Amino acid sequence: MDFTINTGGQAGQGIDTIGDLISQVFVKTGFYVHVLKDFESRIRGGYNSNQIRVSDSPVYAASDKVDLIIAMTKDAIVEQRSRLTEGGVIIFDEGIEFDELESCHLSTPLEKTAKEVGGSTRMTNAAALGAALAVLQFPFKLVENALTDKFERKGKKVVASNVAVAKALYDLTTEQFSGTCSQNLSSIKKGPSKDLLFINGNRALALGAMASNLKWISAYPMSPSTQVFQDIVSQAYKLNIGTLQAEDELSAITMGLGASFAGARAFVTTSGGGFSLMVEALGLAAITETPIVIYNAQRPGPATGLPTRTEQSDLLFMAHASQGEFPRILLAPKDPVEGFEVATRAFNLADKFQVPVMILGDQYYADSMMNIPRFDVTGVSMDRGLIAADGPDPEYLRYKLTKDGVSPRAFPGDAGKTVVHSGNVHLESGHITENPDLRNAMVEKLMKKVPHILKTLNPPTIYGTKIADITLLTWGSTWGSVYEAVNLLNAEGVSINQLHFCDVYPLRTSTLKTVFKKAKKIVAVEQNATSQFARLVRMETGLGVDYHINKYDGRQMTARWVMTQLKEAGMV
Amino acid sequence: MDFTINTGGQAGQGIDTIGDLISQVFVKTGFYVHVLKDFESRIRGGYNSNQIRVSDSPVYAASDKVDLIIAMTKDAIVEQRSRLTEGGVIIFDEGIEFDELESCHLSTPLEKTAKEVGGSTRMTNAAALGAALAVLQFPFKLVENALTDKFERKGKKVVASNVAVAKALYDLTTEQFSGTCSQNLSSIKKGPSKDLLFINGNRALALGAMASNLKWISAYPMSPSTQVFQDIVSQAYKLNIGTLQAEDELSAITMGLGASFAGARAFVTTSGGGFSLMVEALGLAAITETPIVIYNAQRPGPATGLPTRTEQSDLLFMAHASQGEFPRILLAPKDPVEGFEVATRAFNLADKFQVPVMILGDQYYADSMMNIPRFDVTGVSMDRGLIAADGPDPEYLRYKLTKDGVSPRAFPGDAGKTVVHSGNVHLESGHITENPDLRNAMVEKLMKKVPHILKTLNPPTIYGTKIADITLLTWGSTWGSVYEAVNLLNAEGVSINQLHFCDVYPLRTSTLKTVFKKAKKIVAVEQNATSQFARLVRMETGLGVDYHINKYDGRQMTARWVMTQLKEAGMV
Amino acid sequence: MITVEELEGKQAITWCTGCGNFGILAALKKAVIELGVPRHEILLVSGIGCSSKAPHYINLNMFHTLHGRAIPVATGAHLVNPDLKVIVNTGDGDGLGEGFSHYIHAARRNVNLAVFIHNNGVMGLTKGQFSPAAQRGYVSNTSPPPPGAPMWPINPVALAIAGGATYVARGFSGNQKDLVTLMVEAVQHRGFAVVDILQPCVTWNRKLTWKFYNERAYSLQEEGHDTTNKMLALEKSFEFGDRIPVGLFYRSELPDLASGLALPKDSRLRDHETDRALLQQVVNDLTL
Amino acid sequence: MITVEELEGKQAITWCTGCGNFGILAALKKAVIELGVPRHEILLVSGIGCSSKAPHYINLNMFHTLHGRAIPVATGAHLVNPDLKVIVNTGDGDGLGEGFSHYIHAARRNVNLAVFIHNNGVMGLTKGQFSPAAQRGYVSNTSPPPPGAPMWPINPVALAIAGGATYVARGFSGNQKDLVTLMVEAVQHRGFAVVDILQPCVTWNRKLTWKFYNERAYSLQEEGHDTTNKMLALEKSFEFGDRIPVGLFYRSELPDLASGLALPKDSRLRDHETDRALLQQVVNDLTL
Ligand SMILES: Cc1ncc(C[n+]2csc(CCOP(=O)(O)OP(=O)(O)O)c2C)c(N)n1
Ligand SMILES: Cc1ncc(C[n+]2csc(CCOP(=O)(O)OP(=O)(O)O)c2C)c(N)n1
Ligand code: SF4
Ligand code: SF4
Ligand SMILES: [Mg+2]
Ligand SMILES: [Mg+2]
Repeated sequence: MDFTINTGGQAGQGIDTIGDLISQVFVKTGFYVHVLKDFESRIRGGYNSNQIRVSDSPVYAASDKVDLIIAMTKDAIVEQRSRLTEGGVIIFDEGIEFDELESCHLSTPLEKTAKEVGGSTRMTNAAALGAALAVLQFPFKLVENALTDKFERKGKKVVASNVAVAKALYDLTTEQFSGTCSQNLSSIKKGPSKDLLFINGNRALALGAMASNLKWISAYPMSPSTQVFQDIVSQAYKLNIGTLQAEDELSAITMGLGASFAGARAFVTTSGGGFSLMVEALGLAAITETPIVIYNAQRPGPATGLPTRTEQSDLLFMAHASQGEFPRILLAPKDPVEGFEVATRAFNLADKFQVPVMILGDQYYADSMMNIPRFDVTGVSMDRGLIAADGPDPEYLRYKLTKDGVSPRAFPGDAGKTVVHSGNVHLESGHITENPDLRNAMVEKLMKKVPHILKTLNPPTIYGTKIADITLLTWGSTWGSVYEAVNLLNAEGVSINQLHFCDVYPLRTSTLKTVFKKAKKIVAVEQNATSQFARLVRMETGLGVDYHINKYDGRQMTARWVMTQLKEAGMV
Repeated sequence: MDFTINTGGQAGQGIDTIGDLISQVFVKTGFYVHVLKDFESRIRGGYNSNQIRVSDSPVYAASDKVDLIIAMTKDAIVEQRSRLTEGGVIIFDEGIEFDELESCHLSTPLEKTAKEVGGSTRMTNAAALGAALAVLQFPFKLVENALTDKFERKGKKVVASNVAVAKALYDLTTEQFSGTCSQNLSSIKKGPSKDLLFINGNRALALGAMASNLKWISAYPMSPSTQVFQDIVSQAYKLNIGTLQAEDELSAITMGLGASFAGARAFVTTSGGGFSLMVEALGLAAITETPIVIYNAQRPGPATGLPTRTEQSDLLFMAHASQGEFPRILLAPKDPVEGFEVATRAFNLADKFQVPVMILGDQYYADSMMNIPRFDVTGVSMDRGLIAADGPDPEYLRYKLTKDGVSPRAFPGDAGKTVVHSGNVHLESGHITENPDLRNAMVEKLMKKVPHILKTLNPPTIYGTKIADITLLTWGSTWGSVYEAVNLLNAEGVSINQLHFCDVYPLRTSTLKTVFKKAKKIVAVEQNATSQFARLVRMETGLGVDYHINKYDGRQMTARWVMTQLKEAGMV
Repeated sequence: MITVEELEGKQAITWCTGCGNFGILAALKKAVIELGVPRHEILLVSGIGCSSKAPHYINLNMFHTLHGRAIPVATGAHLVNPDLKVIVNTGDGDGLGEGFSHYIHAARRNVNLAVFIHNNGVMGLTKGQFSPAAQRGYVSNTSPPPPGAPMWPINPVALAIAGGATYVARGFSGNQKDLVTLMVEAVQHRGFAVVDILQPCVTWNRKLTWKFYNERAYSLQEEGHDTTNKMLALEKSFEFGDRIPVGLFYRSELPDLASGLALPKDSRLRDHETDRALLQQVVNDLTL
Repeated sequence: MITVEELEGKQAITWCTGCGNFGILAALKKAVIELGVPRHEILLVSGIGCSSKAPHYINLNMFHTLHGRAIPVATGAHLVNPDLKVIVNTGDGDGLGEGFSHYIHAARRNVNLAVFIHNNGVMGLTKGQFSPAAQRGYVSNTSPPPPGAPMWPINPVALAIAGGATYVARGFSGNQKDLVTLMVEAVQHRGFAVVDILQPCVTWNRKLTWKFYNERAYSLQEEGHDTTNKMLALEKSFEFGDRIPVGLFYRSELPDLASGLALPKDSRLRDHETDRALLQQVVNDLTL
């Protein structure tokens, strides 16, 4: 079983609420659910949708087919109709003027019932839920449970009204709907799986950061990153975390550096435009060896671009950002599971090597949701790296030259030590120097860290057979779609596998070199226009790929889209 | 004849004035002169020097030997002594406590004479000049001319006093100096060569920009770029140029974009840290297709680094700066001659392709001086690119989709047209769209420009024989040292040449590929730690170099240094 | 004269129903008509935010720039073509947060711009976080209770006056007539002119509502406020409680920035050609 | 108590002979001694400029950051360890130009910092260009005559008061005694404290000289100025001619930023460990 529901309408019509309710019903009955959020950069109106894919086996990406459309506006029909599968159904409010009715269409009084039965058009969500689940012949009890969970906090009355509205539509639909949906879930058996988190990439990062004993976050709101900051702010009082909305990104990151300098693990979150404003401070972090973790939830650029859409187009920028030369680490989690793990690694790496660590997400990674195993935060281990021994040390040198380039940290406030940081080239003490030999020594100090970093980073993963005729090269959030494409193609008998990177910079190259040697064709699949990762690979290894697949319209690629590209190119 | 004078002392002691005076004397007598400026990031004190290399054939770089040291402080002796050639001379004020006197040392009353004869210690410069030229047995008349030129504006009395001071020291030295300098210029023959400019890279850029009808510059001071802004400001009233010192670099570049949008050729000048702050606006220039020329006078980073030193370490940063993907042009002039030409090309390229054009200089390029043929500004041609036809056009589309991606520009204020720029993804009209097909079209519009740009850019130049065993790969300001090294090695019978790039991005690759194929060994020589240009080459072509020579102590490499590196590596 | 039809925006409005931006847009259209200058001589420059979308909804030259950078972009355009009437549409997040430094530096330079702050006390477009102009204690996603926003709001009127702006006013989206007047005056004023516009955000801001302002706003002009008295203007600028003054706080006449730059006297930089012969002389003077 | 010897800087001073920064450094040393807190509990944070080198010349914890960013770096450090006395050394280019926005936002947040502006009216380290605090008409390499600097100077005192700072003073490098007092008070004050310090730059600034200030500076306190009156303080802040007021302009007591954040009550963020069991509950609550 693998089917997709799309619920669409205007921003402000509660599309997310319907999406949440429907998702919850399926998550709670033990299905695997993947939700894609598609919305415009506006607060009300326009066309937004939630695409909910449900399956009895794990799903890792969005679909490009829809089995059930729940439309709150005409746009929501028009935009999705071409994707409707045979046997698919469209449910929409009777208020929508839409003349081309077909048997699979269900025009029904969502708003009217909400008002009449529930007393408020705000319950149109519940009505839509009732109608949808009736079409799917899903037991009503489950609808009731979902509504109870969702509205419990608002009191029994709210729950009751919502259930009543849903029931009314459920019954009405059961009675009236003449078509049959391709999906019939009347005999659903799965039990509740209490232990799955239903979560998006942003939230996974926030939890990972908090599990890593993050004690400071300063940020300036920017889609699609803002939720990470908001999630942490919402727990700040419970967990005692310093959080501050800064006046701009220049301030956000430099506050973070001050916080880190003073001893706290610090995090700043932003998107590409905000990261652009952080570039100078990135260099300050580097030369002062102040650990910092930066999250860039990428979106299509340049400049304001498409604020609520997705792209992987800041990789080379982040790998080279800021004047001068210094080590840095770039990690690009493939999904929320990896996001949590990446966050915890990021803070450890930053402290261990005293370098900036950057996490590259994107709007798809950030906003799309899936159910995954519950995180165990108590199991997260913390490595604060080299800390100077306690006690007075009048000779303490913040930038002591060591074999591996890492010097013991002390913090201002440590009794008996004076801690000196400077963004100028400095002596071991931290004070300014212009001496050429010391300049050389300090450059080499920074660069020495790279081989150690490389050893600590994870190698890429090969998905599918170790050796295949075609290897798809991927990184970050496109993993899911490509992974599914590989599986589907394997099922078709194609010899194809996937070489996927989470740890993208500095680049571990040995697996890569082996795979490049063995595969007949390497195809880079990226959600950008210029194949940035393939370019990075060539910069690092001289190895080129044979073919490029690029998507840059701001909408995440699907498995079918990837397959179509490969087929059209005659690759498979 | 090829000899070098080093005049050193504290900042504020008029080291630059002595340097200027000495250089002038030689320039005026028709010699080729190259001056290297070496100074600390402070206003008074410390140790600064001018290294003046004089030759009867053209010189393109600094030397690492010194024939005559004029020291105003003890540091100025200590710092240079190891470079003194056999037969070299050190002149210093008798006030300096220095015990290890040798016959080549001339301790003489510079300050005292200045005060007694000229009435002010400020004339110590003239005294030093007199002493130096006496050691070189240079006709005194020439000293007199130089002082007259320099102080003419301050009145006859000042000239006379300076001449008197110089004469006193000249005579005293002629009388007292027991050593003999390796250089004897008593029978100098060269006539005055009135038509040479004695100029540094910054000034060449300023002149090139003004010759290109630059009408707007906004900048925020930052070493080593500031002179370009100051030079243009100093001519603003004469030439009617809009100039404004902004409150920061974010403002400087966005003012420039406003100016360009309104129809003026606009320029912004900065160094790496300031460029970091301009990164977001670079993307705005790109997506709104607003032409802009940006100069980054590089210095060693990261962060504040070494503010008054040199490095070529912002190349990959600038090639990838800002979120998203877009075309841009990077030009790195090798010297003031090329700097003037690059400036004029930069403005034409920016207008023609409606893209940001960036000029990469560095402190060495910016500050070091040489005499070069006089610029002919009247010969500079201006190409403002595609401009919309005059007259009303209510249907005017700023971003009309065209075959080559370039759309006709109009400016706000043009009667009968409405001009709409937006940093969001836009329609042809300039208004916002989130439509995926239009997004694709607009990305492709930008990317289409690249092949046309590439055709317009200059290919690299091969210096030396077309084919050689060893090819040194260089870009920008390291040209001169490497060029001289190649010549010297050729003279030693080594088969070596130089493949040099001024137009560094996008990268023209055909010559490069040929050379890489033919040479036995390719050696990248760069003034940075990570061989950024070699990395860029590998990213673009997959071709790697065989050996890397890197200097990153903030001091420009010399020909001898390059040769030593090659020899130590067993390459030659 | 420009007609309302000519100003009809080329883009469908994306604001929420009931948003205070509609009143500002309506007033802007009226002001543009009242100004009586040709349509092509007006330029709107905006940053990023709900407010900064305004230029798309009125058919005029426009540059929708980056978050916080409208003022410097406007400055560059103005100086290159001083014939343009340059208007900045900015939000409180945009102009008083991300771009605040530019605001004060433009004020002290007395750049001839009219800056309209769509002040709704929130970052609307990013979903309602507290903005620099949010009241202390304001509850939002990034300022949860307790204590809500743990800081005082920025005061754009007081800071503009202290910064050197030469026309400083407050308007209210709900008071069209006065708002139009202030807009027209601000554009006509030679120098840096600010209109801080109270603009209810009906979606996010439950405090600074239509009702809130309707109950509190009063006209400075009706109370005979002396707009030439800087100290009085400053005093009034701190009044923001049961009574909120609206109208012109302060105005003075001082040289603007353009008058201190090397702009051509008889033409505009955009059309000016550098005299190459003069420049050649500069070059020649550099030869020794 | 800290001794002068302990404060002896580890780096040779690079300022020009006669520079006003010497007086500020001397006063800072005295103030630090007078404060009577352990040496390791003091932190100096600076931007970039001649002035911003000051922390290298006194033996204390320090962070020499980027041009314009001293205040946010200081803010982060302070909130993570509120036991530190955090002092910012900034120049007028650094703090009032590149970093001006942070200045006002820190003021309205009432961050518990002491900000010392080494105000010399020029950008010293980059060779004397006019700075935001330069007087109108000031001649420099980037403001040649006529007309010199074509804009009015920024007023850090007026803007700090209008911005919400709770301790706003002006000191003079030439008046050690009062400067030390103001510094000590600024550090001890809980909230955002500013001391705008008149600092002659003997190399570049031929207008704002020792003589200029010696002839004009007078003490507010000696004239019995009421430091609780905001309007009076503002009025005084605009006085900058034949007479230049020095001393404390304005002081008030208001909650500082730290008191409004979720900082641990009994420890400092730097030492605090998140209760993982509590966090696990947050995670568990997310399971359905
Ligand atoms: C550099 C940068 N940072 C953050 C953002 C995200 N962003 C877009 S609009 C906005 C806030 C807008 O607030 P305001 O100016 O008050 O406008 P409003 O929507 O309230 O009218 C922010 C933070 C951005 N676009 N660019
Ligand atoms: C981003 C950036 N822009 C410009 C500079 C160059 N810069 C260094 S110091 C300085 C001005 C300093 O002026 P001020 O703060 O007044 O310090 P002063 O030297 O006068 O004490 C500038 C512009 C820089 N370091 N970083
Ligand atoms: S979110 Fe607020 S400011 Fe934005 S359009 Fe809606 S009501 Fe207006
Ligand atoms: S340049 Fe001015 S501010 Fe800088 S050290 Fe010298 S006198 Fe002081
Ligand atoms: Mg707002
Ligand atoms: Mg200064």
